[in-house]
Order: sequence, then C-alpha cells, then structure tokens
Amino acid sequence: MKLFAMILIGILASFVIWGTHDLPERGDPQSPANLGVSTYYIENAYIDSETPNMVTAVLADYRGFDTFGEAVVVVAAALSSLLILLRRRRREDGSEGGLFSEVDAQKAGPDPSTSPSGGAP
Amino acid sequence: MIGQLDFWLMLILVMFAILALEVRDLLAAVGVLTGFSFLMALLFAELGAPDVALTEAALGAGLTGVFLLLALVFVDRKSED
Amino acid sequence: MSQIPALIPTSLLLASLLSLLIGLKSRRGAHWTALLGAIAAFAFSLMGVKAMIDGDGEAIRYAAGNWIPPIGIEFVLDSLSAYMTAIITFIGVIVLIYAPRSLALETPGRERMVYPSMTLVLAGLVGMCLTGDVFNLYVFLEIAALAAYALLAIGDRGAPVATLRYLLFGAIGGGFYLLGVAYLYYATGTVNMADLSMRLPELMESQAVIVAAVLMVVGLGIKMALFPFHFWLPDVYTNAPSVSSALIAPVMTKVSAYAIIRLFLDVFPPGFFTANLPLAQTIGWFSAAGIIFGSVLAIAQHDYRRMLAYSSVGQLGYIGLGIGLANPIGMIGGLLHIVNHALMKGLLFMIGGAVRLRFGVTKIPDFVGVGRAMPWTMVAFTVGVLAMVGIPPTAGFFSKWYLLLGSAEAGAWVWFAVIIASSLLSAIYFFRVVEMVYRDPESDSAVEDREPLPRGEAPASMFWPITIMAVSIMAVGIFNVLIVSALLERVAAPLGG
Amino acid sequence: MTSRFESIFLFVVARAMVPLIQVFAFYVITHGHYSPGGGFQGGVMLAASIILLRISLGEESYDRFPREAGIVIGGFGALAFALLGFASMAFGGNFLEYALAVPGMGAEELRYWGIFFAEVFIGFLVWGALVAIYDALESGGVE
Amino acid sequence: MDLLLTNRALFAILVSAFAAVAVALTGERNRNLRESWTVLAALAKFGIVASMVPGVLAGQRYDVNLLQISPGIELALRVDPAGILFAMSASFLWILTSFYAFGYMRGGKEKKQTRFFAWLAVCLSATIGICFSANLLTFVLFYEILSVATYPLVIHAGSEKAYRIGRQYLVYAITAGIALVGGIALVHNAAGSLDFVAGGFLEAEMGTGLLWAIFACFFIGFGVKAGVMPIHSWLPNAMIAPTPVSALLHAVAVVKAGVFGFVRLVGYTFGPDLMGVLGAAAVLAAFAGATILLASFIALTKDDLKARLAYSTVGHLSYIVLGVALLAPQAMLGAAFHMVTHAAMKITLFFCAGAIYIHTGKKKVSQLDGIGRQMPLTMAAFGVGAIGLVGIPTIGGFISKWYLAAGTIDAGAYIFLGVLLVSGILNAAYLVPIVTRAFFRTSPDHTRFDEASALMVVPIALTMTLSILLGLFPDAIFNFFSLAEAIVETVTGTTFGGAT
Amino acid sequence: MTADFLLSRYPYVLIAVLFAIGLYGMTVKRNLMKKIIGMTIFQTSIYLFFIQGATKQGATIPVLDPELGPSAELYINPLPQVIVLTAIVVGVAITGVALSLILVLYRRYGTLDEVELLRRMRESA
Repeated sequence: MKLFAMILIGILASFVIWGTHDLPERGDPQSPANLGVSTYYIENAYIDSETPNMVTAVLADYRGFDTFGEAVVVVAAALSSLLILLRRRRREDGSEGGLFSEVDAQKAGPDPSTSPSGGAP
Repeated sequence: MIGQLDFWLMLILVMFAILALEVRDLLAAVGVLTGFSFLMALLFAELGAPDVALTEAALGAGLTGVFLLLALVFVDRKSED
Repeated sequence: MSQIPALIPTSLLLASLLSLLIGLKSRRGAHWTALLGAIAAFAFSLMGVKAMIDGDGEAIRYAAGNWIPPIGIEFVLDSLSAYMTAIITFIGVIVLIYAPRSLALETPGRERMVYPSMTLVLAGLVGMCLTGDVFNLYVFLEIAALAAYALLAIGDRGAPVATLRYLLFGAIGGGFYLLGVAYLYYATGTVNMADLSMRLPELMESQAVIVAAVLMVVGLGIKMALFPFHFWLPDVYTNAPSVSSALIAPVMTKVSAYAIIRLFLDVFPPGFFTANLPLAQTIGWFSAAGIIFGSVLAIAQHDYRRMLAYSSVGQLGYIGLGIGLANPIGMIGGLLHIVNHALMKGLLFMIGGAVRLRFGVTKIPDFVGVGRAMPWTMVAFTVGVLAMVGIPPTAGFFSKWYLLLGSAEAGAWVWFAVIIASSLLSAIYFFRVVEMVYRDPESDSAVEDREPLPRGEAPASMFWPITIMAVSIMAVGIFNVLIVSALLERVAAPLGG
Repeated sequence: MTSRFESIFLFVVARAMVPLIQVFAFYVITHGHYSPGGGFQGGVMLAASIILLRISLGEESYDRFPREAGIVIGGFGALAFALLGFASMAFGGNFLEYALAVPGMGAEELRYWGIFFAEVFIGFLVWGALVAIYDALESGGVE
Repeated sequence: MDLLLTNRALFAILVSAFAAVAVALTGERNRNLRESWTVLAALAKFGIVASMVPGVLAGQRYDVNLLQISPGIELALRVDPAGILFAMSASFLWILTSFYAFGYMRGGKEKKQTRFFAWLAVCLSATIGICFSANLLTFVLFYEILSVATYPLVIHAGSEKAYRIGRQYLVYAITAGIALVGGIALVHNAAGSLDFVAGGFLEAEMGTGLLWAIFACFFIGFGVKAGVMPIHSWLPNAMIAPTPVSALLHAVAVVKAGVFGFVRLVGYTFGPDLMGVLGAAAVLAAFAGATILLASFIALTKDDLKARLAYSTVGHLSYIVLGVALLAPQAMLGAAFHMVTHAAMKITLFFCAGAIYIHTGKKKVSQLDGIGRQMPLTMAAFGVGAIGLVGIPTIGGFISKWYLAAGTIDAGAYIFLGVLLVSGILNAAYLVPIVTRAFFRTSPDHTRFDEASALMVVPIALTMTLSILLGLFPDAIFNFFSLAEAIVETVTGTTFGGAT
Repeated sequence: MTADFLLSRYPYVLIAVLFAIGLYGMTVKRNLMKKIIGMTIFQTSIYLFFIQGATKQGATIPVLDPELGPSAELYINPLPQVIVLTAIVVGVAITGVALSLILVLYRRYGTLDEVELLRRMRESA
C-alpha cells in the first residue's frame, strides 16, 4: 500500500516535470504570461488608480473580487474553527451564554453543571 | 549567479521538507517547517515577489507555526512515523 | 437586469456575513437572515433562468469592477450556470427552512453558527457556477469547502475524523486544480475562461496544456468523489448531521462535476477531451466502475446514511457517464441527473433527519413500523426511492433514459449494460428499506420488544420541505422536456458538431 | 488562569513590543499602495500582536481584547468590504467598481481610495478572523 | 363536452387513479363509502371504454397527446382494436372482481383493506394505460407503474414468506422493466421513433445484431410478466396474494400486460414480416411451445389449488404468445380472442378457489372430495371454466383454440399443432379430476348445502356465463370477436369475411 | 537531451520533488499532524511554481519606479503574485480548520494515528 502510493506519487511527479517541457524558458520576456494581460497591469496600474504597487492595484482593484472571495475564506475559516471547537452553553434560566461560555465553564471547574452560575464570564 | 542561489535554496528547501516529515518529535517538525517557510519567503523575495515574501513570512512561517504549536499543547508530541 | 450574475453570489455572501454578526445576538435572527438571503438568491437565479429562456441562451457577461476581461474577473450567466444556480439555491432554501428543528437535536448550542456556514457553502457553490475565471473558481471552491468542513464536522462522534480525511483529500484536489491553473496560465498567459478558449486551440499538442487538463480534472474528480477518489465520502456522510448532509450531498459534488463539464465544453477546445486526450472516456469508465462499486457496497450497509453515501458514489457515476459519452443526448442525461440526484438525495437525507428527530434511529433494521408512524413522510420516501431506482414518471427515470439513448448512440454497450444493471442493484438496496418501513411492528421478531413508535409526522418546518421536494421530483420527471429544451439542449449542442 | 507560556522575559518584551507591532502593522496596511504590503500582511501583524498579548498576559488579555471581539471584527471587516462593493452598485456601476462609488470625484482618485479602504477592511478582517481562530484553538475545544 | 369525448382514453385511465385517492382518503372510517368509490370507478371506467368500441370498430382512433416526456416523444394515448380488446376485458372483469373482493376481504377479515383497494385501483389505471399507449415510452411508463403498484398487493399477507416473495417479484419486475427501457432506447436509436404502427416500424436494414438485441431486451421485458419459461417463477409464487388479486392481476391484468406487450412487439413494432425474416418468431414460438407443455406437466404435480391454477395460467399465456409468434392470421386471431376467453375462464376458476378457501379454509386439491355437494354452484362454475380451458365446444376456449390450431396448420408448423393437442389433454388431466372429485367422491365434511356469500357467488356465476356466451356467440358480447379480427386485419392486412 | 532538459529546468524538477514530498506526507504518513505538515509543503510547492514562473529577465519588482516609467519589460508580472497571495491565505485558512478538527478528534479518541482512528470510528458507527 505504502509502496503503491509512493510509486503513484513518483509517476505523478514525473508527469508534472514532463509537462514543463512546453512551458516557456525561465525568465523569457516573450512568454505568453509576460505578454498577456500582465502588460496591461504594468502599464496602467498607476494611470488607473495612482497606485505604484502593481500587486496592490491588481489585488484590490482589477481582481478585487478574488480578494473579496479570499476575505470571505478567512472569515469562513474563523467561523469554521469556532463552529467546530465551541458550543454555547444554555444557562439554567434558558438564556444562552456567549461564544466561549462553555470554555470558561470547563476551565472554571471539573463539573460545571453543578455550579449555579454556569458559564457566566 | 542568481540562478545558483535559488538552486541551493531549493535544495535546502527539499532537505527541510524531508526533515520536517521524518522527524519523530512533532515540536521539532514544526520548528523545521517554520524554517522551511522562512526559507521559502526568502526565495520568494529573491525571485522578485516582495509582497508574497512578506505574506509567506507572516502567515506561512509566523501564524501557521503559532497555530501548529498551539495545537501541540493539546495533542501528543510524539509521532510513530 | 444585467446585475444578476453578480447579485446571486453576493447576496448570499452578504447574507452569510450578516447572519454571522446577527447570530452573535440572536439565533432566530441568524436563521431568518440566512433564509432571506437564500430566497433572494433563488429569486435572482429564477430571473437568470428566465433571462436565458427569453434571450434564447444568450449569455449575460458581467465584469466585476467593470474591468473588461481578461483584465478583471468576469461572471458568465449562461444556460448551464443558470440551471446550476437555480438548483443550488432551491436546495439551499429548502434545507434552510428544514434546518432549525433538526439542528436543535443534532448539534445543540451550535445552531447560530451553522446558518452562516450553510449560506457560505451556497455562496461558494453558486460562485463556482457563475465565475468565468479559472482562478476565481478555485477561491469559491475553497469557500464552499471550508464552510462545508465545519458543517460536516459537528455531527456524531466520528465526524471530525471523517471530515479531516475529507479536508486532506480536498486539499489535494484543490492543490491539483491550482497547479493545473498554473500550467494553463504559463502556457497561455491568461486565466479567463473565454480568453483561454480562444488561445488553447493553437496549443492542443502542448505538453503543458495536457498536464494542466489532467491535473485540473483529477483535482476536481477528487472533490467530486469520482470513483476511485470516493473513499472519503461514505464516512463523511455517515457521521455528519442530517442538515449538513441534506445540503452538501445534493449539490457539493455536483458542482465539481459541473466544473469539469465547464472545462470540457467551454474552456478546452472541442475534441481536446475526447480525441487528443481521452479524458472524457476515462471519466466515463471510472464512472461506470463507480456505479457498480457504489451500488454493490450500498447493498451491504446497515446504516441508512452510509447506504445513501454509497448510493451517492454510484449516482455520481451517472453524471460522469454523461461526460464520458460526449454526445448531446448523453450529456443531457448527465446534466439532468444533476437536478434529479440533488432532489432525490436531498429528500432522502431530510427524511433520515426527520426519522432521527422523531425516533432517534439511523439503522435500517430499526426502521420497522416507521411507515405507520409517519405515513405521509414515508410516501415522500417512497417517491424518492422510486426516483432513485428510476421508475417512471419520476425524475430518475428520464436521466437514465437519456443516458441509455446516449450510450446506444455512442455504441458504448458496456456502459449501456452498467446503467441497466445499476437500476436493478439500486432497486435491491432501496426496496429493502421500503419493505422495512412498511412492515408490521407487531409481527416482526426483530423489534418485538420495542415500544410501539408514537404516531405523528415531523414538525411542519420539516414536513413541508420534504413534501415540496417529493412533489418536485415528480414534477421534474413529468416536465423534464421543459428543462431539456429550454436549457440543456443548448448546453450540450456544441458536442453535436 | 495564567498563561501557558508564562515567563518574565516574555512578559516584559511582549508588553513593549505590542504597541510597536501595531503601529508598524497600520503602516503596512495603509502603505500598501507604495511598497510591498497591504491588508493581509498588516492584518496578520495585528493578529500577531494580539496573540503576543494573549501569550504574555494570559487571562488579563481577555479584558483588553475579549474573545468574542475576534469574530466581530472579522465579520464587520468583511461586511464593510462587501458594502464597499455594493456601494458602486447603488450608483449603477458593477460590483466593486470603485470609480462609481461616490459621484462627482475623479475615477483615478476614487480608485485610489477604493483600494485604500479595501486594504483597511481586509486588514481588520484578517486581524479579527485570525485572532478568532487562535482563540478557538487556544480553548482546546469543548466536549 | 367535446373535450370530454375526445379525451375519453385519458379519463378511462384517470378515473381509477382518482378512485384510489378517494379510497385512501376515506379509509376505514366508512367502509361502505370506500367500497362505493371502487364500484363507481369500475362502472365509469367500463362505461368509458365501452363507449369507444363502436368507433374503433368503425375504424376511428381516439388520440390524446398530453405533453412531451422526452424530446420528440409525447406521452400519447391512442385507442386501437388491440388496446380496446384488452381494456374491455380488464375493465369489465374489474367490476365483477370488485364485488367479489368485497365479499372475500370481509369474509376473510383481512387487514389493511384500504391499502388493498387503493392499490388495486392504481393497478387498473396502469393496465388501461398500457392498453391505450400510443408509443413505447408511454407503454413502459405504465408498465413500470403496474409493476410497482402490484408489489403492495403481493406482500399483502405481511408474513415473512410474503416479503420474500415480494422481493423476488420486485427483482423480476424491475429487471423486466429496465430491460424493456434498454430495448426501447435501442429502438429509438435505430428507428428514431417509438410510435406503434400496425405492421411494425422497424426495418431489416437496421442490422441483424441490433434487431436481435432489441428482441432479447423485449423478450425479457415482456416474458417475465407473461410468465414465459424460464423466467416465470415469480408468477406461481405470487399466488400468495389474496385471491381477488390473483384473479384479476394474475389472470387478467398483470400477466396479460406482458402478453399484450408481445402483441405490440410482434404486431406493432417489429411487424410480422420482419419477425419472420429475422427468425425471432421461431424462437419466440419455441419458447412458448415449451412453456405450454412444461407448465402443464408441472400443474399436474401441484396439490395446492391456486398453484395448479397458476401453472395453468403460465401455460395458457403461452398459447397467446404462441399464436402471436406463429404469424399466421388465423393463429393471431385465435391468440387475440384467447386473451378474452382465457381471462373469463381463468377468473372463474380463481374466484371459485377463493370462495372455497374463504368458506371452508381448504386450499389443497386433495381436500376437495365431495365439496360439489356443499357448494354446487361454485363447483359447477369451476367445471365450466375447466372444460373451457380444455377446449370443449360451446365454451369460449374452444373457439380460440380452434383458430390457434388452424393457424398452426396455415403456418405449416405441425409440431405446434401437436403441442396444442397434447396440452389440451394435459389440461383435462389436471383440471377435470378436480371437478369429478368434487362431485363424485364423498366426504363426511361436505354434506350440507352451504354456498359462499352472494357477493362472491354472483360474480362467479356472471363470469361463468360470460365464458359460455363467448363460446356460443363470440361476437355478441361487446363485439370481442370483431375486435380480434380488426387487430389481425390492421396488423397483417388479411381480411376475414365477417364474423363467424 | 534529458540532461540538458534537467539542467535548464532544474527549478521545475525541484518543485516537483517538493510537490511529491508534500503528497507523500499527506498520503503515506499516518500521524495527522504530519499530514498537515505535508499539506503545507504541498501547497507551498505550488506557490513556488507560480512565483518562479513569473520571473522575467532584466525586470524588477512590480512597484512602479517613477524614474523608469511604466514599461512592460521592466517589471515582473504581478498577476501570479496576486494569485499566490490569495492562495497563501486560503492555505492558512485550511490549516486552521484542520487543526481545529485535530483538537476535537484528539479529545474524543486520544490518538492521532489515522489507521487507528478510522478503525475506532467505524467500530462505533
């Protein structure tokens, strides 16, 4: 099994190397990537938005939606971590504590259910 | 000249990567991984991508390392393989 | 009007962010915000579908930030993406209506963070369908995936283990896709789909493009759970909460399949996936193997959700077969199966959740007597099963029918036989459950000592979504030609040339 | 509860470092137009400063930066970014079309400020979200 | 009004579907109301079907096109002689079966009667749908509905054995259905059309291999339902269902749907000429002939009355298949007419078996000594049915067998003439002893005169009368014979000189 | 030929090696932390592929130098850098979620061995 996986990975790596055969030479200024849309970014970033740092201009303006999606990814990761790791405690009066109430309660004592104040911060 | 620099950097990166995976102590592995990320940031900077280098140093080396260390507080440090 | 392509994902994204913030204060507020966002997105999707029908399939192109592609990112609403977004948002609305009661039972104390996650999953999937940029697709893929990991991980005891495996394989899939994008970018100098499709015909022989295509398809194949990359899937669905399965099983894997179809039809030049590089055929063969494999393993399962998961492995194969056939009618079958399977799987997982809520059972042998206790829910269940097996006039029959026509046309007799055999296999494992459901609890030795199940349907917030899904299955089956002629024929037309 | 990584040295250094890091982080965020850096990098630094605070101060840090604050800042940052995108839609432009966000100003200037605000919002949301992840991990999970 | 008249075929299908819903909604609360829904629907359905007979005989076709269910293929209904012949016999016998079923179910105090009557009505809808389908896709749609709707009736007893048999039934039925769908896909691929055309629409140019593949798919698809050996074994097992189900479904509706499928296959899809050229007809005839003989022998060995009748059904269904497969006009006429006469006679026999079981609890042939004295009417009807199946003149079975035999001679297939004669003797050997045993042996149990309830006896008497009338005046009852002739005329182009 | 190819393409070869090492860590290693370390290496190799492909002979970093002016051949292509920036953030987000999952499952099962975890999960199901 282990051997099989390693052989498979080896084949894949060779395949990936094989594919670079038709890629342009390293650093070639005439490569498609360097002639394509990138020239527009380089030549117009300052004209369009008065921003010398082209990476910032592309990041936040030309491809702003990518960045917005990326921002959402970060929030999604935070949300996912909270969702996976935390649970809200229900207090005995039926109301709910804060996000970390259960954590606080666990740290407060070994058996939080006996303490009447529950997970109050 | 520059080409030689990135050749050696990449070779070291490969060694770091192998080391990070083969060390049995996870704390050491995380340390090696952080080193790997810093070298990678260096390589990015050398290849003309300062923005990416900064990000890789801050996120890849810094925060990922912190998160991994934090996780190691809770889980077993030893690895079987 | 022309804002529709952007409004569908952004309304969902906005709703999820609002729902997240409101959810810190009010659980109900989080639910309503998410639901309203989904309803808005569904309404926009319907407007998109209508625009496609009125405009005779003319794609609506939308440049984010008004940067003309390939400078900026482009959204493309065409027949295929309108179709997909309508399905995704419909399932989203239904599951969001269904969710609260089931979540309160299965994930207590976490509900308010579930709603924004559910909306994020929808937003990511919708974004994947609408975007006209291969890298933007990756970003949306990961949005959907990250939110989905959390939703799946909060289930039963084993859920985190299963989800972590899913995450790792998802990361491999995503990484492959990203590497494919890199090859494509360096071979062509662009990441815009329309631009790529103009530049790629000159590069049909390029090794870099071949590697790019293989990497992207394999990456998406892992995400799609295409056989033999399906191994993460059964454990995930077995342990996940019903709501998560009901949301994710119907749409998530299909959208990856959609992405493959999009690459196949619109990005790579015609014939690239079939003549130059037999990728489509390979997908077809793996799908055929997956259909048999999934169906056979589903027979052996005792857990309802696990059985559905293996059935998903098999059913996804139909979509793969549609790709593999690479002729219009077969592709129509595959595409039609996306909506069919979304409805059927959503329905069956929702019913599983309703039964679990009422009686706490998930094992098939414990289902004895449920038919008497929840008669109408079980009618819906029977409809779902009939659709799964492919009994007319339910939706499931017609996708199989088109696939059969397609494989007859292509002369793919092995696949023809596989489709026929799989219907029989799915009949075996699904009717087993139907039989259990309708058995008399008194005369059954296995559950004699159990208390009789109390009579009564699931709460209205769960019952009506289930009913709507069951009715939709029938409606899609009977009126499938409307969908086919209005949207799908246009999508598959390029294959006819 | 005291910090898991308690030590006097860390305590002193951290207290001195945190404001410096934060100032530098704001510089990185706002100066993204002219030099490498921007919202992501600056946001990470801000998050790092808070994490340093957490490590050095332990329990006390929760008074200065409550645990719920992470996700709130992150959520509002992302929301503000989304609203920035919608702002131009309100004036008939496309999503994230900064040039139309405020009528009556030059397109280049508007794009400049659009990028600026986008970077700031990104900085805030990365800050908040990463702190939230840290706090979630630090709690070790509940059962 | 015009709308109602032109869409009669559709209403004939829908009326019992509505009845099923009404029955389900009424439930156990009001049994008489529930039963009256069934009766009303049965009468209405029969009325609607019968009202179309004159038109059909005059050459009119009632077309209903509902909506497209696949590009270029409509959910279309068309009333033609073959369809209406089958629809007439099914809907007429449903009326009688309904009454009989009330008596049977109440007499036997069966459980889940609502479910039973509702699914029975659904089955009838599907059967009529099969009759009136204008193309293969519509046909298969109703065919599958029929398969599924029969399942709850098969497992009605709720015992472990019933579930096992139900599973077997489903496997057979689903296999048949999906094979059929596969065959239809092949047809669509070859011909581009699925509409039934009298005389067939497939061409020999489409390739022998493909045509044989299509034939194989259809053979499995229809053969399962029609009980052609070796894929018949679900049928005798399915007799575990309540007797009205066995009677109506396993003598009239379900199995005849399979046979009817063969009629559509030979007459309206392949066409007799192509069947002959291809050689498929010979294969079909061989299977049918073998089934006739084997089923008769097996029937001889069965002591259980319903099992014996079931094997008799297997044999007699193959008479029809054989008649169709011989391709001779006379044989086809006999086959078509045998669909009606066999239905009438076999339903009589099943009714009698059910009446005996409900009334005395006896299921086995060996227990029936002297029962003719206790239930003379029932056993007299049984006798009529039995000798009818053997082929004694004055009873319907004679006429159909006569034409079948004439057809074998026309076709020059003398071996099948032999088969028919041998099986006639075997029929006598396994059916007549039951009658003689009932009347001429004595048993201490059966001395009193004590018939089953009128709800059961009256239908028995009516079906018996029908069997006899079909023999005496083949065309007097609803023009069955003319319809059969019309089928043969449209399919083969042969004309008969008026009714016999 | 092959030697020339390797010499001129050595960065690709080394990236492919990194890629393979990462994949090896993710699939063959049994410890889940090791898998995550492998995932980081795997993702980083892809970033490196992007960045090193973007190099341009005689060009400088993509920040406009007012003295040079916006001439396309003078600056490195900014697009791959933007893509990698986005991808790095996505990668860290995935790592964070993965670590959350590890904490939860370690609490429940007390081990990080994948085979053992799968066995126990399927037993309890």
